[in-house]
Amino acid sequence: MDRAWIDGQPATSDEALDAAAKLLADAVQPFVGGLRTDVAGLRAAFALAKDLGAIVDHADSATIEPFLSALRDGGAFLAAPAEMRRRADRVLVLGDEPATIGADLLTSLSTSEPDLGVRTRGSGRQIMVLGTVAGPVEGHDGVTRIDCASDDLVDVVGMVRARLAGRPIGEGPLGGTTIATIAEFVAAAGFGCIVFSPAEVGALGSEQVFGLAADLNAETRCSTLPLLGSDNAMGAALLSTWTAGFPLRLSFGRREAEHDAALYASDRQLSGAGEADCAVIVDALADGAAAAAPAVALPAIVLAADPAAAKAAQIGFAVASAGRDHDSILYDSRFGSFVGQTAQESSELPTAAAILTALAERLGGRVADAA
Amino acid sequence: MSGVGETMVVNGVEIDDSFAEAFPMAGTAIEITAINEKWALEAARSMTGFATSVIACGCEGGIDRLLSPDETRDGRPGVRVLFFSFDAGGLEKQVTTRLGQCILTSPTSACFADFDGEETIDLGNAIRYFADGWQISKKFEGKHFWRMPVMEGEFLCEAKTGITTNGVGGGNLLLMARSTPQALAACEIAIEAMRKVPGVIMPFPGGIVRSGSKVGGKYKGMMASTNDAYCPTLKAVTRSELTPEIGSVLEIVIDGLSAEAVADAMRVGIKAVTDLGPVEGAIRIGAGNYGGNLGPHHFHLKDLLP
Amino acid sequence: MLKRLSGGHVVDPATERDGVIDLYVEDGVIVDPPSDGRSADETIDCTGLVVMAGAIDIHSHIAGGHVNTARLLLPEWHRAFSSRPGETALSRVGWTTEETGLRYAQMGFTTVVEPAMAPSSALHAHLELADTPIIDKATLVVLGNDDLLLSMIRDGESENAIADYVAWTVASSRALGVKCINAGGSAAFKENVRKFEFDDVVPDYGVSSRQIVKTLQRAVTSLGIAHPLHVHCNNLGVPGASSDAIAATMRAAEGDPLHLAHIQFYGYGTEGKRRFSSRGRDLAALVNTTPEVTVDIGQVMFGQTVTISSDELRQFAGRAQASPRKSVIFDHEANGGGVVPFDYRRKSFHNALQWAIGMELFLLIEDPARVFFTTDHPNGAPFTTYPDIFALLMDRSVRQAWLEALPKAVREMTSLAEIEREYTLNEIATMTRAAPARLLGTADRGHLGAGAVADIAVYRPGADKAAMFGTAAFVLKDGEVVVRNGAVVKRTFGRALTLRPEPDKAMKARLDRYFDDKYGLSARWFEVPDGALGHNDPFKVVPCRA
Amino acid sequence: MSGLTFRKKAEPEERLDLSPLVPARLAGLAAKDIAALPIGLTRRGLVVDDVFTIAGDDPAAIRFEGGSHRFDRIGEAMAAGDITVDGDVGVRLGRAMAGGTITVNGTAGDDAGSAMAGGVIAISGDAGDRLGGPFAGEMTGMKGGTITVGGHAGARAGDRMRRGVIAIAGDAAGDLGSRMIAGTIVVGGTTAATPGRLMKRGTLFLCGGVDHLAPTFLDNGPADLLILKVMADAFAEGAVGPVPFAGKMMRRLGGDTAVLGLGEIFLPI
Repeated sequence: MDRAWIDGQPATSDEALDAAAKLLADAVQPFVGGLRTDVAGLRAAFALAKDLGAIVDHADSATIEPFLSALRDGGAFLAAPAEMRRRADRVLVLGDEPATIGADLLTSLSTSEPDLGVRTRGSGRQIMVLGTVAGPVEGHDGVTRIDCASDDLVDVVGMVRARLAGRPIGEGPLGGTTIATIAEFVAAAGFGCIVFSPAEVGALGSEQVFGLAADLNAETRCSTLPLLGSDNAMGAALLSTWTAGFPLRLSFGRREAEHDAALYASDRQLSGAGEADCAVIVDALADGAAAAAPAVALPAIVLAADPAAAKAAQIGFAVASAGRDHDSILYDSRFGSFVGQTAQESSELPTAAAILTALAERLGGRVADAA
Repeated sequence: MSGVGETMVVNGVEIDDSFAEAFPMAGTAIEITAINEKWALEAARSMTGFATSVIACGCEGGIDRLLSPDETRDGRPGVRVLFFSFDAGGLEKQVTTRLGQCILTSPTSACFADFDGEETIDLGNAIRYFADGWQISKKFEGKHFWRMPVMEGEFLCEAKTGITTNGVGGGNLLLMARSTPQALAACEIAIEAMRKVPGVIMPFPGGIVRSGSKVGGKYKGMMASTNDAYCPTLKAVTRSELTPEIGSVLEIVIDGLSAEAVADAMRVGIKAVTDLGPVEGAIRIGAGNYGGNLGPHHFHLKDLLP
Repeated sequence: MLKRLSGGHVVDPATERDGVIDLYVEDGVIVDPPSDGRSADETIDCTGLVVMAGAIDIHSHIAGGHVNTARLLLPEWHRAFSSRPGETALSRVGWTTEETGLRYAQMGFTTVVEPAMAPSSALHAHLELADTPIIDKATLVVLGNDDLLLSMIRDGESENAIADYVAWTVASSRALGVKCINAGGSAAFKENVRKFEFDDVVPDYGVSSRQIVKTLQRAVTSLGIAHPLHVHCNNLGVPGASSDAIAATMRAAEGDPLHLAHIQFYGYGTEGKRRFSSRGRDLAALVNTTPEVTVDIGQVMFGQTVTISSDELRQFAGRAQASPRKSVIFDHEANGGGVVPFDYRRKSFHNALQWAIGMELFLLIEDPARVFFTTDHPNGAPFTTYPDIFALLMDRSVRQAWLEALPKAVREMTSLAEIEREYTLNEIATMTRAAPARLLGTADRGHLGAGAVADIAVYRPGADKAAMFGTAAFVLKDGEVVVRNGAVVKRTFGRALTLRPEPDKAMKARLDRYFDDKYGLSARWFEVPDGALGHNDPFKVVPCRA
Repeated sequence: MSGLTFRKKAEPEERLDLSPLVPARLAGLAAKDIAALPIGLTRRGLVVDDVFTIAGDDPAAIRFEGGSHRFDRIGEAMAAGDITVDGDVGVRLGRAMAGGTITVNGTAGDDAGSAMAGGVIAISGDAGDRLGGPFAGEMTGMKGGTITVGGHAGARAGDRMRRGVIAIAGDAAGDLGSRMIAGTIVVGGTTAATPGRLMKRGTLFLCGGVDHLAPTFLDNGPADLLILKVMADAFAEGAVGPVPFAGKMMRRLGGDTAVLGLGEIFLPI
């Protein structure tokens, strides 16, 4: 079985590594992206990126950017899903995306009851969905749905906040009575929980939702469960933060990490509109391709669990799937942190971390120092 | 009172070789505008009412002049008013109290700073809380305004105004005549001329004070009392400054944003009185002082002759 | 390879040495001088220099979920975000794991304890620690607001069962000890309780803070865990109530070891017109007469910082003073927590008095073996302020200069000006080396006797103590020179010191069921797997007491 | 002395950090020292001389002859002096500037006037996103000064603005004046959806109308306010220039009541 390719032709790993090292050494502005791998792969990718002075981003970081942006701009009340399962007596689900990206969570919440707390235990759980679909909670006891388009969510949450504060509200997507019903629902919770997708409502919308939770905590308890489209991107952002001080979308061009959520975004760099002239792309997860893989307009070194993807690249390596083919550490939003995942299959393929480390060794430290 | 040396005579009016002794004051100017001149004047008169003497009123204030629409900040008719007090703190307290009671309340009014000074006192800053949280601060092009919603609409008020601590209070002329109508005629013609001088006010009613005072008195606690040396009815029984033919004395007190302005006003006043002559008006012009040891500004009449 | 550190003034209270002595290092440990006349392969001339064991910081929030959240929350403090000249409020702070390790090493610190690791973020904390170069590290795992412990106490379960649960938690999370943070307070806050005293009970459990602390203290003792239960008391920072809480907790030690963290935040009275006063003198006296307790200070220093705590209740209350005005409050299982930026201002009466109270405690607690050198990094101040604190403790004139810069009202509220004590080098070495090693039960460090790991800090003595302790002349880590003249010359990776109590099988099975049934989580997720950290041999196991 | 001029040699392949090229940092430097200043963002380590020909000698008046969308951070933290760019500029134009004047005869990238505290930025063409806004995590955007844009502005212009004036002659993209704390924004063209979201205070003049307003803005009806005239007159005489609301009565809306609700939006009647 072939494991490495140069221009679509099978090559030995050594040949491919040599070719990749040359490509990177000649590049002015490398990009290290994809990053769909485990913690070991991320560490190796960051080490390589530092050596190369590369721009770094994750393929799916667009799905977490609105969350990170709102968090760092205004702070937040954040909950762990497992605690909300035991604690929240009223859950407000905003929008349509939770029904898909949060289906497991919603199912878990709709099939359990709060069992902790005198304020919450024993009264069962009510779930109110503001959206066009209720998804997995459709028809469950205690579930109500108020029809609301995605585009109207931020306005509606704003109206609820105004209502709770006793400030006036104009004509909006939902009537005053409905707004009052929603406000009453969250205000009367023993422990309320707001479930939403930051990508669906945007950074400003996320700030609106965090603001609602903050308003409620003046008198009662409430927290939020932002659903992120990509656990893997979130894990990469966390690792990036402790490694470089910033969550992804950064450049090591001048050694010290520099962050710019627009300039260093994956799409921009890979499309050729950015400054990168060469890319290293890691796509080593078992769960298929990135959410929205952009066309790659750059010479690319691809480390992929899918051999076809590796073969299609200028230089490609077939690598093992993190979490499936080898023991891995991966971020898991159900837990709200990193978890160890044991291999389900054995694989002869090298890990992404191994290839990235071999590549860094071939380059022999910071490329700029050699120049 | 002293310093009367050789008298000078201009157009038959005797002018004492005396001087007006004046004091530094903190002073400021503000511009009050309104929908028309009538309401600008109403507001200005209200604000400058009961501001004759700093001793009892806390400040001395008056109208400097009317402003035409092309002179004002908002293109409406306006009035420039001046206020003077002992110090910046006293000035601010009086101006802001009057601003709150007389300008904020007056229909269609707006209030702007009209003096550039390094030191400032609050205008709108001090009264903005009347708007109960609805006040709006706007800063642009180096200016700072407060907008206060009121029943009529919105009161626009500049946040601060500059002040001078080189203002002068207590410039004065004593116009002595054979009779009260003559003294009053001299004063009125002088005031009319002096009002054209920018940067000064004559804070007493109509610009004129009949009860000129000396410092202190025989009763405890009196800071000022009647100037018996110039009271015609006491000519013989007190150490009078008056000659027998003088039957009535009136005084004009002048405050100005600078000593030059006060001097200009006095000069203009003297000219008006001498032009009027002794038959219709005053026969003698004097000035009040305290011997020259109390106030740093000495406006010698002989230097101000027409 | 045999290394000799020659001619240095060795200050090593653990071995009662204080004089010019040559030290020998081989295979990463300190050895006796060779008896066979063998000469050293390498000599490091320490003539005129002060030689101490590597320093140990027992309480510094350097890794884990909340620390990383602080980084996420405050990108504007990253150097790269500021305009030139590139100084931000926290640009001197070890903001990344890499900088943390390097900056500690530069000051001669070689072991640092992350004191607040939630069981659910143990793996995350260890991942960060594994990326923190040079220094060895350890963690304390947090219990005391978790449903299971509270339920076990409520249900009257046996001390053995509770000890088994604690042992499982310590073993899974690879901790070196157990910490208890506002025992019951976070759990109560989830019930919308906003004030929680030592004898208040958590709604729904009927268990008081006192019961939780005593239960955990007994479990820690019975498991032979060397480090006493590490307690963050109730009512942190609340004038009056804080000092009541710590006094009550200290009395509840009842003769058994107990460690009380960052006690500066509990030295607050309600006297004076601002209803804020120093109870430093009383608190120090209580520590002096309660020999079974140890404390660390949590000194406040002036400037921008960020508070990071698993005391969710108090962090929630602190949101009102957040500067900048943004904060993150977590409702996690068990403790949760909060990240609240804070700016301690020298001109603020409250902040300046906080500084003075910390100093009073440092100077009035008599035994340097029972008081530890901390800022509760970054809560009271970033650890990069340590050199200044050394100078303040060792030089009365430095204190005087600081005092004179404070508001007059503060100088009237503190007895600091009258305190003449100046810490000696020996006392510094006791407080930062010998005593912390004893407190943590890590016999292989904190001293320079044969057999100790060759973690050695060599300082250039001088009148300016801040300069002396700010940049070490040499630092050896496991026998390798890693710092020379204050600059890192070699990056090594230290290990995590852990306990490995053998968890009880029945408890393990019970926890598998518990987490699955109650939370829908796998108990396995709380474990830090051996291969997770990307280094060979990432742990060093410290034995429990027999 | 003649103004210091940086003449572009060729279009740069990488982004350039031109923040060293401000008056205060160039004062007293010899031409060869200026030529050696590092400005590249990649490991290549580009210096001024690689990109520009230098002429002139007065650093108080700097001119870039020829611009590029990769000329980043021009005028950063500038406190005094003049910078003129004949061409486009990249991101972060005049970030954190405190005084002086920057004139761009072209377009500007994202984050122009980010967190500026004073001075004037005049952009003849379009501006990118977050004009006069904050950087990630910063609590305030523009804190003073004036920005004028001859063309259109990108999303979230005036985000977290606290003081100063932004005048956009063309259209404004989404979420203009979001989270505004105070200050004034004037838009001559049309404004895309939901200006003023989460604004606490501040004033938006949307002279060309708006696509959609949040329901947490309430219409107070037409208002003939003195401030409109006073502002328009002051702008006309100052750096902003004539504004389209001069002499007009406008409709005044208040919001965002989701938060404090003390901001205001003026719309044409």
